[in-house]
Amino acid sequence: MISLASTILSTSDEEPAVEPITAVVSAAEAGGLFEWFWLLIAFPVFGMLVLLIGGRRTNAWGHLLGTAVVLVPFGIGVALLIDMMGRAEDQRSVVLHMWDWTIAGNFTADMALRLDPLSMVFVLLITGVGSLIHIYSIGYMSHDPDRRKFFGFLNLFIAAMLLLVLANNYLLLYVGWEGVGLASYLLVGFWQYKNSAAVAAKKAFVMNRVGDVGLSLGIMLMFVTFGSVAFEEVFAAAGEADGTVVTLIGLALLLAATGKSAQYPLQAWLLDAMEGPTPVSALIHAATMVTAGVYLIVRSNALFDLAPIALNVVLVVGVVTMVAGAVIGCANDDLKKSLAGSTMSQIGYMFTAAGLGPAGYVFAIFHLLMHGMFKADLFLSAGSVMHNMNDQLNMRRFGALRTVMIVTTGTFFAGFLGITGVPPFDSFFSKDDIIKSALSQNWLAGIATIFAAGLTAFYMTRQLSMTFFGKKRWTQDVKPKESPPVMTVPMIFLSAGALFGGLTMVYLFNLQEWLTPITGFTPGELPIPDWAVEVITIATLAIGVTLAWRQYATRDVPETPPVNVTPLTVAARKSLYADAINEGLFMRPGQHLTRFLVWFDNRGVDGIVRGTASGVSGLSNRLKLLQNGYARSYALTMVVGVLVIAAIFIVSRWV
Amino acid sequence: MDPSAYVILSGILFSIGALGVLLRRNAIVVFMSVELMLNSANLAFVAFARMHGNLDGQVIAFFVMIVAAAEVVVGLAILMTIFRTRRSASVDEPSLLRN
Amino acid sequence: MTLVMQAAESSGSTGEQVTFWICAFLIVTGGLGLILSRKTVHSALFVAQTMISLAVLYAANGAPFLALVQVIVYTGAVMMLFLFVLMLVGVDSSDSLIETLKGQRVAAILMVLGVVVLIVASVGGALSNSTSLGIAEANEEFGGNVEGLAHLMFTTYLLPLQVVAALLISAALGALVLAHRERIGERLDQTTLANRRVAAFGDGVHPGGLPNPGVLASSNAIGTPALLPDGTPTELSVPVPLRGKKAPEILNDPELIKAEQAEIESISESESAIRDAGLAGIGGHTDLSDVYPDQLDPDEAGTGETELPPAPDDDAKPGDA
Amino acid sequence: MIEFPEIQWLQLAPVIIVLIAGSIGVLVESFAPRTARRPIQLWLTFGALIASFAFIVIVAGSFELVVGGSMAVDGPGLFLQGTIVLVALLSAFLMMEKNLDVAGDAFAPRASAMPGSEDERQFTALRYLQTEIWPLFLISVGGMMLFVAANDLLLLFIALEMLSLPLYILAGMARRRRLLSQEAAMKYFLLGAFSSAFFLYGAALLYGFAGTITFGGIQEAITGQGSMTPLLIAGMGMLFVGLLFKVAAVPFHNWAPDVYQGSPTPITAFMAAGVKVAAFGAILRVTYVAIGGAAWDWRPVLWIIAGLTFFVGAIVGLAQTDLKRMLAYSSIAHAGFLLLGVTALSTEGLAATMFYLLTYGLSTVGAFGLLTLVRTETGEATSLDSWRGLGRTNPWVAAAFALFLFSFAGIPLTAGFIGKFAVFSAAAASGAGWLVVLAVIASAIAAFFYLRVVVVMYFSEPTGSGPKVVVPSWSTKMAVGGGVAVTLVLGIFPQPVLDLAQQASIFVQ
Repeated sequence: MISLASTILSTSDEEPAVEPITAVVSAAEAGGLFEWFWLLIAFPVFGMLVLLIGGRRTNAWGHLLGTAVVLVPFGIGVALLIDMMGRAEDQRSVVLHMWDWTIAGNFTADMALRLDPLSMVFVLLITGVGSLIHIYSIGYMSHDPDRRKFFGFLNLFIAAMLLLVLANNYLLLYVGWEGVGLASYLLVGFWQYKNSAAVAAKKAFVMNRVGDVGLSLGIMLMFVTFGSVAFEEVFAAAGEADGTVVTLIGLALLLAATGKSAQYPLQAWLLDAMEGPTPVSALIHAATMVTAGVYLIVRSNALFDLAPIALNVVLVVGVVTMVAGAVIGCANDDLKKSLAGSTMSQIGYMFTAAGLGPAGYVFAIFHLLMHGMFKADLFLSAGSVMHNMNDQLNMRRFGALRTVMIVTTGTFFAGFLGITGVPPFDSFFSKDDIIKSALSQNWLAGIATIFAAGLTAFYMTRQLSMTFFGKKRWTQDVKPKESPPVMTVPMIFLSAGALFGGLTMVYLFNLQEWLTPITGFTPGELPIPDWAVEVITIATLAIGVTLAWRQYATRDVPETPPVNVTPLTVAARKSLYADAINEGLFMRPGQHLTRFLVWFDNRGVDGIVRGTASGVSGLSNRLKLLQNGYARSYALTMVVGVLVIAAIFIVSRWV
Repeated sequence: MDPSAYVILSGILFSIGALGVLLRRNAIVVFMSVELMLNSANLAFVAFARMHGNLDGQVIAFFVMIVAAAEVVVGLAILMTIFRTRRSASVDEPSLLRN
Repeated sequence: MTLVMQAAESSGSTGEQVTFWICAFLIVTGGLGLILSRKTVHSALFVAQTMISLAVLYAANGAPFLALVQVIVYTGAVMMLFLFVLMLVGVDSSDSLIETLKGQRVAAILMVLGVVVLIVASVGGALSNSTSLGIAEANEEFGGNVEGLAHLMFTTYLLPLQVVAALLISAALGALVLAHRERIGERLDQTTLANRRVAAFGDGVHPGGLPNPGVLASSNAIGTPALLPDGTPTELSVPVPLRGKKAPEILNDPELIKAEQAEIESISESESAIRDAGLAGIGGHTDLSDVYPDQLDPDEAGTGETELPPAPDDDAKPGDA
Repeated sequence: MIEFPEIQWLQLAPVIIVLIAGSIGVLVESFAPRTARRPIQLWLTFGALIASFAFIVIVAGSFELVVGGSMAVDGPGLFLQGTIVLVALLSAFLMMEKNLDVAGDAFAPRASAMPGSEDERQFTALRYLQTEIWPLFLISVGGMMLFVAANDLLLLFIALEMLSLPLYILAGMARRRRLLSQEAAMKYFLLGAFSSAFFLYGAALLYGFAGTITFGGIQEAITGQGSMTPLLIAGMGMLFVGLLFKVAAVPFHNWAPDVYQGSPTPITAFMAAGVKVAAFGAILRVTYVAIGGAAWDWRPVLWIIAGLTFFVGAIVGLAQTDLKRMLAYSSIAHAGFLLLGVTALSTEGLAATMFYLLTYGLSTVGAFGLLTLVRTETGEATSLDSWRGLGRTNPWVAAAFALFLFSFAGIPLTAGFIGKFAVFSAAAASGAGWLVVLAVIASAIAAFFYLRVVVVMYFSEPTGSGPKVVVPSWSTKMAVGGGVAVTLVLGIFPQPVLDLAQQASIFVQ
């Protein structure tokens, strides 16, 4: 990794070929329609309150209200987009002040929302995909007695996520950040009666907390350094600050991002989070929340530009997760978990892009948007399969489903086209951009992106063929049929997005130009010709698809996983030993530290004292020391404290 | 006479009191040790009053006696309740509360 | 006292030196005695020694009022309180001087030595070349030590003087709460007890003391029954454990033994009846509602979960057997 | 001829009312019939507290030394007195609760009756209540109010004893688990008396240093200090022992978990909140007014103590399985954060610390109030296991407790977050940036054990049998509701109270 980092360092110093476009951070005041964009958040909040307070009284119509309060913001979002597109480039960022939040005498956090091209993209993604998933959930959750509660939590999630992307300062962003975390725990643990769901919710809870510590540390450091946490002020002041501090802030934000986006080393929770209902997996653990880390890094691009070390760490984290996630995706027999590995891998792509600095921020967001559509599509299709296969997820028990689930097969295939990057579908554009950008900045990262693209093609083909092609391997009791329209229609919409999203964003909308005022853009120079990159990429895809097709579609798939396999496959099946590593690396030392300190507080003082008194005596004597609660011991500690105070006085004065 | 002699004496007395608190298990002896510590502070107050030539120190010493008397009353009352329950005046005896 | 005062007036005199060193010796030995005595009461006496020596030093420092208060309040009141509690707890209670907390003793001595060093060093360092103004002038300002103190107490320290009242109130109240055992039910005076005993006599329980063994008999051994005025022996006079075991001449006849045993049974029953009557309300097993029915507040008594147990059976009449 | 000092009755009224009500309470105990005592005491207590608060509002803005300079009536003093009265009000609501325990309130029917004795059973059966707790409580409140306003070392010492003595007694009066309660009283008394001896000796040395015991006089002596500095240093050190003991700062914290666990829970709440507010008020006044000139000397001490305190509190708290003990360690950790605010030695630091005290105090009472609700036959069930799955069985209790825990953890939109943020930023501005970073790490560690409780409440299966939540009367609901309201409102709209604290943050010299 050191050689990789040094390579990056050496390349990033090169002169860019084209004049770079720098990011604009100043914003205009809200006006006209833009004064009302707080309604985006207000609607889902209202829905949530009605559903959660109303209780059972809302059973009859709760799901409809829950869906409506997301659909309406989507409409508002579209209207805002049209309005924004009509504006001049420097008028597109608007800030809406709500109230001043004085936190300490000299420090006021301006509680303001910010709508700019970057958050606009997210608003449309969240509300758009969100609406479709709400509609899908009406069908998917129709048998659940707590359906309105589910919708209440979903609305909470949408509101918090919108707050996260619309916040104008890190503090408000943090509120949204915690909010989506909360919603995620509630939804993953929604089926609490399943022990695995409760355990998974706990795991997500704890690992996310580790990340959140990073965010709160970053915010605190920002305030200490810049005296403010508002985006504009922080970015403006960052140039004058000490480089080390900015790097520390960058690393703290990265820690937060890895936690939320399931990147190494905080990735383990995502696979378990698949215990939640499938719409949740699609919305939170594929399309929106897990990408919040990418948003955080791209949003803080002004800081990361000043912290090359932090940026390189982002790149390394991204590349590692990209490859590792893909490997996990290749080996897992659980359809949803395989997709979750894929999600990690795709977000790894985004991190890789973001880690490239100004050359890649735009593409990170581009891929994020594309991923939101095709991955939601894939998850909903997977949910449709699961719904009709008695909640089974083992792909070795699927096969030949194309014969009974035509629409689902189609939508899954659309997602397949979108994710693998077959021209001219979604990933063809976004992944291609990332590969080129990576190659231009750092050939090692570039090759890794191409390799991961090949792996993507392999595991997606594997999923497709094991699920929908080949022979029937169903268990006795399942009788699969197509899902109702309330589920398939959203899937079809998302398929359209997966197929044509890329085309639209490149030729009709020009996302790159739309975002550059926020993210800046520095084009890189490719070491090899453009067409060569594309040919190599497509060739890699073809290899991946062919290998998988030969393995899983043309041959028989055993119903139990083969035992005699390569060590890599074993490792991949065990999620690359992530749990074991986590336990060894984090939990054990933490427990030991705690135990030690408890021991020290209770007995250590005595122990030291005893040592001086009678030297080393046997363990049997030590056991007697384990009893405490003696007031005289406490009094002794106090006298020790007196001496400690005296020592500090003496040291600080005369030394 | 040099006030420092009195203050040093008071310091020694204070430390003896502290030692009594740390070493003795009989609660009555421990309370008496605390009284000793308060008395040593009084001696310091009186000596310092003389050094500074004002009566403030003596007034404070007077108040300390009042407060100490009140404290003794409360302490002995608590001791009596515990003694009635456990038939023991040891400060080590009650150690049900601990980690 | 006057001598000491005079010594104080002439600051730096050898008289004060002597006083100081004698008292310092007494104070330190008193303190050490407190720590080292096995018997608590010895500790208390050593403390008294320290307190009185301190009073002398107060006087030497121009604080005669404090010296008196020290004697009156500390040695007179506080130490008496200590001794009083000591008597309650058991005057000859002695501590084992074996330390149970490992290392506590050594650590305590080391730490306290550290504290002594700190205090002595800081005091010595600070006061090595200080000048003492002397208390004489301040004492004379209002015509005397007591007047001076009074003046301060009622001007500068008026507020502390007032609020210390609340402190004393709370201390007294607190001690009462913990120590005062409230009586519930009627007071058990002699009249009540006598009436009760007489009432029990109506049920056949003997009201007076029992005759001693051996009275009027040939031997005063503890197992020999007393003789009644008519010359018959009464087993009542023999301690319960010995009854029926030692009565060689009189109780050889099996018929008599059988009759005697029946009597013994009735007697032991009547004795338990006496015990019940005597102990009722003091903490035996008799129920409250039975003894003091009028004390129960009907509003409060019946509502609780802790229902009163049913009344005991009064049927244990002694004469039944 | 003695000239009496002028007595500023109006400015003294908040304290005097409480103390006089306490004294009247003693008379009530002597003369009122037994059944009438409780209602009279309740009226007296609540009336006095409310009247006292009203007078605090009336005299707000006063800025003077009263009664010959012993006491200061100024912004910080009044703000903290107000806080203490509010804390006392909420605690009094908890103390008067009679519905939770089948046998009555949280206190022994007669503290003098031996645990387990026939006497005790009879008193319980007769439904006796120990109404003396109310005068004791009021005098303790009065002591706290004096503690934050005392302007010389003598009044400070008297106030210290005044707030402590009644608490020693009250700590030993729990109805359930009386042995533990008596033990808590014993330990608290023993160590408290020990620490106040240190405090007093420190005061003596400071008097030796300055020749006076008024805070202003000590400050003057510091600015013109001569060769007597060692006395000042030793005096400050020993004074700190007494004060840091009361706030349970490490290494003077050992008593807190034991005493908190053993005391009757309403008293624990009052102790954890009230004593902390009062002691920090005193620490603030002493450090700002009396020894501010020697800040160069004592700041490192408080920095290191603060660091030790929040780390030990947070880390040892992780290992606790009893909620009362856990909250005790939490309160230790909070003492560390508050000490950080003290070291700021600026207007911002003062305002931030006072705001923190207000929010911490009120939410602590609420949190302890909730602990009284989960019970078994034999009393409160405070082990973590007893709270399993409470989110499902008793959503309101669980939600309120989660809110308090979030506030303690410093999660945004709760008052705890604002307080922590204000304190940290003030400390950072005063040059303790490195310590603030450590404090953030410590609060992250502490967040784990708070959130563990949340996880247990929401993600664990409820135990079928075992502890149940008892429905309390309105008074506990008031206490908990008050805590919840403050935690939420000050989390979202802290502005007015922050402004108030800011305005109030000047000490009269």
